[in-house]
Amino acid sequence: MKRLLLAAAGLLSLTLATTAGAQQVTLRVACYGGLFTESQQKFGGSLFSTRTGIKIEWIDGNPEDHLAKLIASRGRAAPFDIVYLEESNQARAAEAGMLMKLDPKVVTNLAHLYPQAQNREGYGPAMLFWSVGISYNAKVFAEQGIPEPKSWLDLWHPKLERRFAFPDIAQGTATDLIIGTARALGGNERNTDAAFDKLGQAKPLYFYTSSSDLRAKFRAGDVWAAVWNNGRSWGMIDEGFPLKFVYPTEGGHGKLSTIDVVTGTKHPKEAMMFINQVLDPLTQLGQANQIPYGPTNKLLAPVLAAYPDLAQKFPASPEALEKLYVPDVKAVNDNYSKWVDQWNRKVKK
Amino acid sequence: MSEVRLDGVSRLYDRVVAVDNVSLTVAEGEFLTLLGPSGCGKTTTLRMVAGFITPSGGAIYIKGADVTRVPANRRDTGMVFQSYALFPHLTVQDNVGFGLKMRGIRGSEATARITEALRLVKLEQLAERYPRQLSGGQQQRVALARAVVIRPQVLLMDEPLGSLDLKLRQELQVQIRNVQRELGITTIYVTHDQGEALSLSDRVAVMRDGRISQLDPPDKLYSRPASAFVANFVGRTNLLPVEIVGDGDAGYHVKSSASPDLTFAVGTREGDARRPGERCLLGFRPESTTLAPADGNRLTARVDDIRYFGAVRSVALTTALGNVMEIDLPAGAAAPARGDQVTIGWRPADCFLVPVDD
Amino acid sequence: MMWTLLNRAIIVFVFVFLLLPLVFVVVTSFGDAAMTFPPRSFSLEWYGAIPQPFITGLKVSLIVGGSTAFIAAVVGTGAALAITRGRFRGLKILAMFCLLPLMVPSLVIAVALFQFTGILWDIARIEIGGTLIGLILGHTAIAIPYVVRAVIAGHAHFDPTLEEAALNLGASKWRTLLSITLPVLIPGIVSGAVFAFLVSFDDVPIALFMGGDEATTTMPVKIFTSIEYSMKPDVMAVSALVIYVSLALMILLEKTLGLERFFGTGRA
Amino acid sequence: MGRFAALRVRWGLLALPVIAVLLLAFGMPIASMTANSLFNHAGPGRVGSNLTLVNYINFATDPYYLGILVDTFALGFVVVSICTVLGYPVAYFLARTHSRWRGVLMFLVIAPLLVSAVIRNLGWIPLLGTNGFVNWALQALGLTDRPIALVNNFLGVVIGTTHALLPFMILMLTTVIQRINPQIEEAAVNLGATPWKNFTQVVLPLSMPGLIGGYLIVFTITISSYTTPAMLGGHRVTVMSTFVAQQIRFVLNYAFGATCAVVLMAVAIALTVMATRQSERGS
Repeated sequence: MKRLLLAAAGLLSLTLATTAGAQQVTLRVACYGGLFTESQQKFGGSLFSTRTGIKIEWIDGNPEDHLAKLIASRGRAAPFDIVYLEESNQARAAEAGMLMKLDPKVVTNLAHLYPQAQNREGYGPAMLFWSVGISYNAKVFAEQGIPEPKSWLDLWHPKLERRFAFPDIAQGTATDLIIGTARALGGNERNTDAAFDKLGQAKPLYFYTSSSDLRAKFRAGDVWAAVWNNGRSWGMIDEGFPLKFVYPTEGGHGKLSTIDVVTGTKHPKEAMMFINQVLDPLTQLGQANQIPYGPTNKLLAPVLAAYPDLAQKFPASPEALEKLYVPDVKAVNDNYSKWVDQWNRKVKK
Repeated sequence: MSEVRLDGVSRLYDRVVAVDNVSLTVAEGEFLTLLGPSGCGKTTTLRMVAGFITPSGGAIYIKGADVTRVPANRRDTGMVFQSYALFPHLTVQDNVGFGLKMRGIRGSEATARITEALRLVKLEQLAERYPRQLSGGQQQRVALARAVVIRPQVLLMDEPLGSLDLKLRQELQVQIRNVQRELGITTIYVTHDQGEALSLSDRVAVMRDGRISQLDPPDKLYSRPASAFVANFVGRTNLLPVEIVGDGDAGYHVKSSASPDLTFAVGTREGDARRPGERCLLGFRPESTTLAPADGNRLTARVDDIRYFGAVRSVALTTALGNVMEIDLPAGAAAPARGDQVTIGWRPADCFLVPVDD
Repeated sequence: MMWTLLNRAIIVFVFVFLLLPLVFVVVTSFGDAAMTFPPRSFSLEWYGAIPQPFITGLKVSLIVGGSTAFIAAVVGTGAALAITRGRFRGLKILAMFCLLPLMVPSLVIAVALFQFTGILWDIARIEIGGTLIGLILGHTAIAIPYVVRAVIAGHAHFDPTLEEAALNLGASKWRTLLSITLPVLIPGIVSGAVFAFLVSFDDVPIALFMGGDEATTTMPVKIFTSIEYSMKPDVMAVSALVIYVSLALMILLEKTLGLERFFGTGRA
Repeated sequence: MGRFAALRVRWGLLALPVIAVLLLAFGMPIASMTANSLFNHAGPGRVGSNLTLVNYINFATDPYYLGILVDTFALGFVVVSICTVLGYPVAYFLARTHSRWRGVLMFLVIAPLLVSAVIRNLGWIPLLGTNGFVNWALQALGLTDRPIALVNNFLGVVIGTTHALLPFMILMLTTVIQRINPQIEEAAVNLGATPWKNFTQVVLPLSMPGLIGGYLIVFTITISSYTTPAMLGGHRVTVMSTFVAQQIRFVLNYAFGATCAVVLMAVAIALTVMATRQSERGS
């Protein structure tokens, strides 16, 4: 009885201490913005603040801009404490020394993540899985008599001229388009010359950077097909829009969104506590339900198995992930500036 | 044939009448002045002739042709503006040549005509200058040359001397008159300066509230004004309220409305016949008045003030009737002193009657 | 006649052209989807559902815009007076320097400034990146040319005898400067300040790089970053709100002071 | 300049605050960026330590980069020309009208500036789309029988930029035209000038100094605009600013990005100096 009381008192004082100490702590979190930030706050941030008393401030922007800021600041005074990135920018940020390795004792959820989500070097893990494929307006395709796309190369169908959208090179998805096209033509990440020749012959309506804008163009009927991601496509399908999201026979692409602690933060421990929250099954499920990106916490596998309608919208298991082609991030980063140059000269016109 | 004819021309601005049913005719080669205070409609009338304003009613004819709806650039009028309105980006000769260029006249003919026009205003040597390098008087002469070089059917001048000083104004008046005579060009001139109107014009139209009050040659306008307004606007006038007593061959006999014992003779019968008992105003000019007259009309008065003007002394008086008056005495004549009681007089032929109603 | 008709057609076209996107914003703010025009149904719900971050962003924009307009007006007026009245070496270079930020893409300024904040930190341990001060400083740099231009233009018709009269009546030179010179220049200064505010209120690149947390995220940045993930009519509603407020402000200015002087195009 | 000598103030001192602010917020940052352009690229986000002109040589010898510069200037000229043609009649109308709606119309002209460029462009995207309002209106009016590609290309950038800068042009021109004495125009008409001749021979030459000013401001803003080309060009149109952004934000090649920024800046400044000289000589 005495021991129990002591433990309770200790727990109370610990809670009070963290709460009192946390009054001054505010974590600045660089996130993607819009609905994604909203759901991260709703299912992660607010829970975290209630539990710890630490305030969260969201700084919205593209991962590319976050990376640019990180690199420009070079660790003098970190522009934010936590950053949401994509796998490829994460590698570049890590290479530049802008990210901290995580402490598995603080980020206890790391132990429950799929191996594909773990970072081999100990940086931030993938907090969700997503995929890239082809989205198309099934109704218009049927009306126009355009065959359902089976390959990346089916976007070159003459009837689709000026009726489909490609991601801009500023979008991470563009690298998937390049690699997918290369693979369909027998190449790969390190052999993309034929892909660029082929891409140069394509006649897209435009190159998108904003998913919202692309959505609107699907709705308006300006765009009939696009290389897009699963989450946003299913968002439209769930609204009843006659969209279909398919993986080409060459394989859809598996993608990772990462979360990291920024070098130079004044609150590394609190930042890791926050990451732990983001990796929490509850937060991940809430997120997956809001925008259908796949949770990386394997504890959720039985839950997802019970909801096949939800699970079909994203790579929900290692098996599902294994069916997807995951491009070699190192090759992507090594070739990125060359690809941008070729894109500028050949594709963009 | 008349050069310019206005037939019942009116112009309204937001339901306010600026020009009210004006009719007038300008003869070929005539110099006609529209005279009046600001806001009387004279400039509006001129601008309607130029075509910058479309009349709300009535018609305008130039050389017998109805030009009421003809755009300004096809009216063949030459206009001189108060602000000179020279093209600041063109030299003097290019300013003068502008109208010729618009008419497709180029080459040697244009050069000859420009030279001729500049000679007319004595500015040949300044042909290469820009307007900003000229004095105000020179600029206005360029404007005059620019207006006449196209040999317009009518020359229109809108207070052209308004922004010049007195001496320059007088010099330019002479020059304008000379140019106008030399070219025999029909001219409508707008001014609020009665001296300018009288000295330049063949006829003067005095305007008031959008209407023509009187249209007469300058001497007649001055000696026989048709209304108290004209009498006061054109020169200085002393006015006495009177009543017609009788009507004789030589003119009317009138008595003072304030003091019926005082009677005056008016040696003119112009205008409408006036019946006995009719009230009107007796007018006479300060310069037609003398002190201590032997005969004619007389009136006693007290001297209030005397001002010296070089050629004349102007004496301000209060008459026995209570009116305040002004008379001019030759500077050489013996002058009364302030407070003196004097008798003033004027000849019946030097006075006139105007209606009281305005 | 053809000419007049063509003129009128162009005038009507220009006004329609200028106002079309505004009408779009206002109409869709009552609509059912952000990017559909005309909307299929109308409601007021989005006005009630403007998310807090947009409102916070609007506040930040107003603070930054107001401070930028004030600082730019003060230092810009000084520069304009130096340029128009000064007689010193390097006058032309100063005039050029004051207009230079206009010629550099604001994105370039944004990146240069952001990189420079690092150098500033290395040298002096001063942190301006991610602070309101840094943001206002950046906006002031791109707003100064507008103020300098407007004040110089307003100064062109300045009558020096006004100042001579004031000195003659016994005013000190500073008194004259404050009670004669500046009031006469006010229309130019105010129109410059209005432009400075608009420049700040409109800017994305500098606010994107110099901003950091919530307290330094302006409304345009908030919108720019949020549309990637969601585009609901609430974006339109908050934009429409800005239109209404500026409309009300302009009407107020027109009723009290007359609008024309603010554009520096008032008749003499 | 001695006109204001009565007030014995050292005017030059009033420039000190502006110099301080501009040096800190603009001059020194740009200078350090210019310095970056003179070093080699040493990997993402790294500027090397070898002093070199290789970035400039790369830019000057590659037709692709020079082509971007040419396209940028083409955009500037097209936008400036359209702004002039569309803005002039409106400015003339606003400068000469006595309508009591003038204040309101003036407000309508600047109203677009009150809406953030992001929102304005968002507004344009669906309006100009293949199935958008404008294409619908054009087809309803029988002006075209198939949708025109109005956005996601050069034309879209021209439309958006023209929309953004037309208010500037109109304000500038209105100010200039207002300073022309209306009687000068009347004199021209009176001397037989048709409206066209009046415009070409009198009004236009007299508004030249202001027109050059308006040209410069619209041109320089156009060639340095970023948001509109990025949003309305469908990422198909590359101009200097979007290219610089790409180099700095995505490729993280600070040295080459800085080089392109310096080139753009230098050409813009050179043009401004030339135009200013020209207009000073003209007046």
